[in-house]
Amino acid sequence: MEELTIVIGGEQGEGIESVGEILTKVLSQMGFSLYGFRNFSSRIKGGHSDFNLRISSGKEIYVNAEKVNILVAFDRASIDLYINQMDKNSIILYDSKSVKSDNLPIAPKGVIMIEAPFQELASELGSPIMKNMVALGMICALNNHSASSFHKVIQEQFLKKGMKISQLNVEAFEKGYAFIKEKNLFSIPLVPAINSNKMFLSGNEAMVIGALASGCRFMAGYPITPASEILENMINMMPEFGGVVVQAEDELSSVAMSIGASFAGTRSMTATSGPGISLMQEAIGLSGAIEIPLVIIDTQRGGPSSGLATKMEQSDLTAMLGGTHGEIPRIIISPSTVQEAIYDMNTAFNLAEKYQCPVFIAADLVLSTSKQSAEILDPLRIEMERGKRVSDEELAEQGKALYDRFAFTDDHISPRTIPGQKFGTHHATGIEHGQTGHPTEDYENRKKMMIKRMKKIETVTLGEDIKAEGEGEDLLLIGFGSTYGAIREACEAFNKDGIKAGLAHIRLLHPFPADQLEGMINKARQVIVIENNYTGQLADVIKQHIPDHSKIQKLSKFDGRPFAPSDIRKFCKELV
Amino acid sequence: MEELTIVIGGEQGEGIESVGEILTKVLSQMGFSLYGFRNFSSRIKGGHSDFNLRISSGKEIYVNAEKVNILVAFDRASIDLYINQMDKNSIILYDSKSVKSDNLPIAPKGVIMIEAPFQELASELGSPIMKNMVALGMICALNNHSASSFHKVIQEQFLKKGMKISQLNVEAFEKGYAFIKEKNLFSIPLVPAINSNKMFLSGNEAMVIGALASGCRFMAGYPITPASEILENMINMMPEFGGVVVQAEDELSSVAMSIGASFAGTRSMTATSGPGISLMQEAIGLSGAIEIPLVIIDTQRGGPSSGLATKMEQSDLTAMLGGTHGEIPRIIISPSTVQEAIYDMNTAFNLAEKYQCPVFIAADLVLSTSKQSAEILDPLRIEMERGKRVSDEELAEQGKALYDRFAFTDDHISPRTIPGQKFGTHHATGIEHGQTGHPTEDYENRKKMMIKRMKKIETVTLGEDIKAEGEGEDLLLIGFGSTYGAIREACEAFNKDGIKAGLAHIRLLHPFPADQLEGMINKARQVIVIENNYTGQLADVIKQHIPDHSKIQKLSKFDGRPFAPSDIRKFCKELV
Amino acid sequence: MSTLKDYRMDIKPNWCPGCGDFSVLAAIQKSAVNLNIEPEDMALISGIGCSGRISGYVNVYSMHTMHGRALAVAQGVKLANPDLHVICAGGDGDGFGIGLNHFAHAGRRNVDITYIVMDNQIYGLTKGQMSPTSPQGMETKSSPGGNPEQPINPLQMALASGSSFIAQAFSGDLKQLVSLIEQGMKHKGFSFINVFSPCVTFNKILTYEFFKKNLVNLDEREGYEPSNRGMAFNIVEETSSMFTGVLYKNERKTLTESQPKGSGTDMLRQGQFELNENMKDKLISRFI
Amino acid sequence: MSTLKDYRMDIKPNWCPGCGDFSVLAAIQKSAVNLNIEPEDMALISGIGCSGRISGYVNVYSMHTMHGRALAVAQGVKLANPDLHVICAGGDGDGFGIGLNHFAHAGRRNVDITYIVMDNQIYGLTKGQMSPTSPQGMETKSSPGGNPEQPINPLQMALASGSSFIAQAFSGDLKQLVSLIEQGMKHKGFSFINVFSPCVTFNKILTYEFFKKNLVNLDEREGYEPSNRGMAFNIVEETSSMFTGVLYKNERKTLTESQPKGSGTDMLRQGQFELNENMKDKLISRFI
Ligand SMILES: Cc1ncc(C[n+]2csc(CCOP(=O)(O)OP(=O)(O)O)c2C)c(N)n1
Ligand SMILES: Cc1ncc(C[n+]2csc(CCOP(=O)(O)OP(=O)(O)O)c2C)c(N)n1
Ligand code: SF4
Ligand code: SF4
Ligand SMILES: [Mg+2]
Ligand SMILES: [Mg+2]
Repeated sequence: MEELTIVIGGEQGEGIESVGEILTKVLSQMGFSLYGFRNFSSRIKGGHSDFNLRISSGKEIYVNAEKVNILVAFDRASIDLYINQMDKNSIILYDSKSVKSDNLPIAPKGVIMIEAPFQELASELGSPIMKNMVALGMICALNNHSASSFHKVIQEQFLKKGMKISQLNVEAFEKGYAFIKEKNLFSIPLVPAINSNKMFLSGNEAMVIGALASGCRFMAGYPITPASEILENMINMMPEFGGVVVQAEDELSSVAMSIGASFAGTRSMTATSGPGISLMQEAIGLSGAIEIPLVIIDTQRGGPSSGLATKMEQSDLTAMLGGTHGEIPRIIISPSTVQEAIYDMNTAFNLAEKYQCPVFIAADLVLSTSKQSAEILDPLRIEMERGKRVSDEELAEQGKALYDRFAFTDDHISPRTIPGQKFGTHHATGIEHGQTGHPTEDYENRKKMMIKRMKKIETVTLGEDIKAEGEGEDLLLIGFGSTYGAIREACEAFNKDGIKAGLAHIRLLHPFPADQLEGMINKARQVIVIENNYTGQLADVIKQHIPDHSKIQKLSKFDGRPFAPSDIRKFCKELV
Repeated sequence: MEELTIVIGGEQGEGIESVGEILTKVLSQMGFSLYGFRNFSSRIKGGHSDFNLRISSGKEIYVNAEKVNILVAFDRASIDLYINQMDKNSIILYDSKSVKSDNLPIAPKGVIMIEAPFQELASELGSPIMKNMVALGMICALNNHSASSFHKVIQEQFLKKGMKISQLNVEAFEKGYAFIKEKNLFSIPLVPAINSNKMFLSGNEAMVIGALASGCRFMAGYPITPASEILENMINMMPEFGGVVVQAEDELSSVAMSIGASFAGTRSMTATSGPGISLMQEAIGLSGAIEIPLVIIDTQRGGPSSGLATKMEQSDLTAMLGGTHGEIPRIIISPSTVQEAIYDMNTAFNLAEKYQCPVFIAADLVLSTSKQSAEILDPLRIEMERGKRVSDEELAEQGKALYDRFAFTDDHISPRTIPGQKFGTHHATGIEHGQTGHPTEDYENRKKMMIKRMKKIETVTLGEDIKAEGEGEDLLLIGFGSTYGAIREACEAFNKDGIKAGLAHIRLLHPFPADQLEGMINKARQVIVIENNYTGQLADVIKQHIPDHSKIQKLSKFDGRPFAPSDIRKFCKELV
Repeated sequence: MSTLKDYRMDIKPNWCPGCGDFSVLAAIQKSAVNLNIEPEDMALISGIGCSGRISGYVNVYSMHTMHGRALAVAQGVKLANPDLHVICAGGDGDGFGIGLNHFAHAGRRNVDITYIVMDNQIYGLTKGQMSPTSPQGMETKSSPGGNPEQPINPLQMALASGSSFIAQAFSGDLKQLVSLIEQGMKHKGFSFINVFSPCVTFNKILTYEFFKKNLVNLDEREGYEPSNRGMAFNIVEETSSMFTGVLYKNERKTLTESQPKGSGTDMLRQGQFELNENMKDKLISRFI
Repeated sequence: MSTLKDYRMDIKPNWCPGCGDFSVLAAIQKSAVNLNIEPEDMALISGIGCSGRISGYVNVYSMHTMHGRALAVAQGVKLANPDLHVICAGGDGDGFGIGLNHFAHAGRRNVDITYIVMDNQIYGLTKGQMSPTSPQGMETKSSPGGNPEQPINPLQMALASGSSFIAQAFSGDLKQLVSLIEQGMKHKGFSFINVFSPCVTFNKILTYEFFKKNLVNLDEREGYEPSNRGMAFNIVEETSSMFTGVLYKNERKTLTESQPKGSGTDMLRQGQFELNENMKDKLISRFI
């Protein structure tokens, strides 16, 4: 097969994570493209959890498949949850100990359901918790992978627990492997991968390496699902890069600290989710008013209020666009894949310093927490543009007491000085101010300063502000963020059916690339804006910018689950 | 004359306030319609300040005039600021002591400039600070008012300082009066008023009496210009109404306290301006999510950040509309006159309890701080609709352990119980919840709850959601808030010129009365949205709702000053 | 007469087995019964965290609010209806991290509510980051090299900011916990009870065993006078906060009692909202 | 060698004549000169209020931030560039009302900055409402019947939350004010100086005269040892906070010093941002 999907499910704490880690590491090294998503129940401990891994030999994938080929069930919930998603010619392996075989649902046609002695075989080695490695062995055998490539990785994984345990785990793996090979009942071999070695990481991890690679040397954050991982990874990795990370007392503080660090000349950021964005609104306004770079990651989750903290939503767009009082320049970038997330961080830091304003990374829960394959970080793609600065020499030449930090210029951007630079001292205030930064209520100055701040960002571009694919004469599908994977696959399916579908995925949400999109919309017969929220926030933004928008339809999903390609196909079919 | 404008200017602390109070009290009692605006410099003490009072015998007025008929100048700045606004046949009286008469600007044609012995005459009575009463006497004489109607009010005003001082002030007034009568050089008599006794008060004061009249018995607030007056007036007046007002430690607390009080069953509110709205965003989301009534006044001022705290702007619309993370129901009402502000508070409390959601009063600095004539409070116009409640008897009958506080109903509104009611206990959480209020992640429930919350407000109406005047075939002028006065007068001027102009002033900003407005826009040849902000926030909202909005143009003013009718006329003339 | 049954409900807490918060839940229910409060006369307001979930497990009027803002909400509830018995509850992050400001101001205002913090020295709900009470050097998910910060001392903070009743309890001693909550609720004014409530999942340092070994009981200490602020401050130093019992207690006017004449009185209780002519005159007199 | 002239600028403060904040402005400038700091090496971060305007009147790198958040901004500045001398300044409302949480956490974190509060016991900029340090009973624009709340005690709060240098000064005594600011700036760690800085326009109770009459000078008090937390707490009680001088002082590791190895060191200082192969390997090793 060219691709397949494996799900491993059980109670939290049954070692599902390790199976996932080893499996994905080996497959990554083999060059497969992967997409993995971990489903949690909201309980801290206990409760069902599963890892859904899609594996592709060639094609890049950005969404889970809707059909499952191999289900490993350590608990009954796994079967109930996935039985209706089993592909024809698929297999369910359920644990003979922990899943009672009477009273099981009847397997759909073509689905083989096998009682598997995960725990039994592990117990034979003295430790039932090694059932996860038994399961890994079975998976490996079912896919016809060579067992040897797994040995090394298993050993590495358990080395910290000692040689003996490490070896036992390899044995457990072998037992599972042999079980399938002996039975010889079934196999789902994968076509060898055509790509070379890749990274496999979550969006959150991608943003961390993107930030550190781009010279981010300060972060202040406050834990919040699903952004905590960013803070934790930064704390873990920052010491090697010489910077500082602070867990602040709240988001009011974390964003303010980040602004302070940025004022001091460091590349700095903060990361949060829904409630944190609400609390940061005042400081976001300050950053805009005093023209200090600031990078803010919002890993959007289910709202409003505490909402659905562990579920998917894209409902903070209006908050990012206009949540602070008054009006400021700001930039909003939306990565749609893990790969993009890395380099978007680089763009974000460059734009923040170039345009001296807050830059949002509008991530979402699925992008942040799903793991995807990505090209290995390429230092050549990391650029450092630190914006308009003034050298110490130039300053010495000017030798003025008060530096014109907010000077009016042709491109509306004023050169910055950094604390420590002689003759660069200046005042920065959120009150309306003149060119030296000192407060003034002069009407003409106010007008000019507002225009300066608001106009400067009009030239912002990511290069590719809209990711366009397909023709889109019949149907144009518009979205942003992690829905890209589902939209792309829906699009491909339409094209197969002879419908000229295309997609326009918005990468730069603000300033909005209206002209470009208008052309695409005008060409299309039907236009659907697809979003994980209730009101259709992106659609409303588009409507502001497109003078005749009667054609635009909204497809909203707000039950906490991401879009599947079939959601989109179903909606469009009902239209046509 | 049918109307005229008087400006009294000087250093802060020169008694301008008392002149204004006495003058407006007497004129109000005479039935004149008034509009007064106090201009401050941003200094705490000292600096120029003036009171600009427009007086009309018949027509209601909602904006300052652009021409001045009588200028009383205690300082030189008053002359410099107003000389170019003097009407033909107008008079400037400047103090012979404090304004040097050499080096004065040359009066425009038709403007009489007189050195007036304000201070001198007052000094004759032993106290130069009474110069303000001398000036009042002169104004009174110039207008041919009978002096006697002023005596009583002056006496009342100064009674707290003792009989003697009170009498001296009357004498000072008489001296001023006599000075003009003796000179007999000029008079600007006003046509007697046709209306009966009115109130004269600021928008802030109007909102306070509206709130108290509507049964608001709790407020928590935090001082901020220009909303502090609301808090202060509530603190002053609340004891007589038995409620409680708290000055909280910050806006995070003030809004949260208000939510708590509302949960306890009291009508409660908070009031703030720009930065406070930013800080309240998280709690606003909670109020929406747990369906607790909440009234929030935003007296918009110049943004962003600390911005122009004492200047006019209408730039918090996007923050009110979408500033909290996630999506909630909310209602936004925009009073455009002081009179409306009173009853809009009543509507706000009724809608908040009926729809169980946050209701914003989108006021602005000019509405909040200008003083206007208004009909005397009419108790018959105050309604009390406390929304869906359950009686103790009904509860006893149901006798359930867990009350279905968030029950699904036909109109999406669930009956509320109040702490203290037996069998009404329930849980309210910002996490997504089921009908009893307890958290659940069930997908179907989530969908239904979102729909319930978001759909319930679709039926909201103020009765008059858009205030429409004039025909508007040639030109439709759209605005919100205090710009009404300027737009109306521009409209009238257009009509006089034979242009069929009309206005559509949006009173209900959310949910947006799109259908009604679309009809009006379709009928008009040109449409201009007039706002005190940079981006055209209302225009952008309209564009979302009107499928073909190519016709819409934006007229923005963001230098901190309110619109004058001539701003609008000038802009439109350039268009035509 | 209310019974424990009235306060219970059919919902299973989603806490980990062994979590200290179970005791606090039981203690609140028991105290309310002991004090003979009817469930409908009680409001339980909580913050966000594992601990914050507690308000969903007691059958009273309950509200699960925002991270750090529960005390502000609770003050609003009490001031608007002084007849209600108001308990506020939350975690150490909720109360001493993001919410510390409201803690200090509620204390000095002396609003008559009882504030119970389930102090597990960790962020439980977000899975194990350090909290403002995590000891210096403690390894957590967000301090893999050891917490670089000195912790906050909630008891001294409460003293400094003017709380009129301050106590500390331990989830492992239900009897004292119930007694302290009862005392707190009976106290007229702001009462604060810090409860060592172990997080068995993420805090492997400050465990039941640790507390059992280290806690001293102030209530049993001879000569300790919980009415002297200086003495209270010093005993916290001396015991390194490792004590249970009443640390400080001193009645003074509550905020409701010190309202201006007229405010917060019967008119508020009776919900007299309708506008009459007398009220109208009061409203307009200044403006005509 | 910097001189006073270097720190001054051509802008006239918009404070009322006689406002206590003028002294604080002069004292900051003087201290910086005395300590021989170059203007470009100093960052002055302020909050919002009359007092907050101070950052616009000193010719250094200055930032006038948000109401209540200046300390958070200042911590960010210092942590990002430990070579800068960072002063944070604001009012009593700014620091002890809306901003109290950051005050407590900056104190326990011991970030090496100097925090100066111009405590006039009133909200000056918003024209005279009560502040968290207004005495109980004081009549203000927002407490016409007298402040119903007990004020916060900033000194005890600072002690409780772990500030390592705590002092109090008076605008009417410039010499001591300068000396205390100097000591604060020299102190390694978080230093807090509360300055009684009368608001001549809105506070008619706590005036220059009042302070002159009531303040005692701790620096001159024999036997007072500013290194004992308990003693410090008690002296605040004893004097009803009416003292000037150093209340408490005790050096401990700053947050910069207790960072994990590698953090906040030369690499940060040298702004080594460019990505090299070594860094790249560190970044990707976990993901391949
Ligand atoms: C404004 C905001 N920031 C962050 C969060 C995420 N969050 C939820 S609970 C919590 C801390 C939990 O710790 P604690 O208060 O000690 O409670 P515990 O879970 O330990 O009982 C955090 C950071 C949030 N809900 N809201
Ligand atoms: C978030 C926010 N809320 C309210 C305000 C309004 N405000 C400005 S200064 C101030 C208080 C001033 O008092 P204080 O901090 O004591 O400073 P002072 O003016 O007395 O020096 C307030 C409430 C604001 N700017 N921002
Ligand atoms: S994570 Fe800790 S605090 Fe949360 S429920 Fe589990 S044991 Fe309790
Ligand atoms: S109002 Fe008070 S604090 Fe503000 S400048 Fe004037 S005297 Fe100073
Ligand atoms: Mg905790
Ligand atoms: Mg103050």
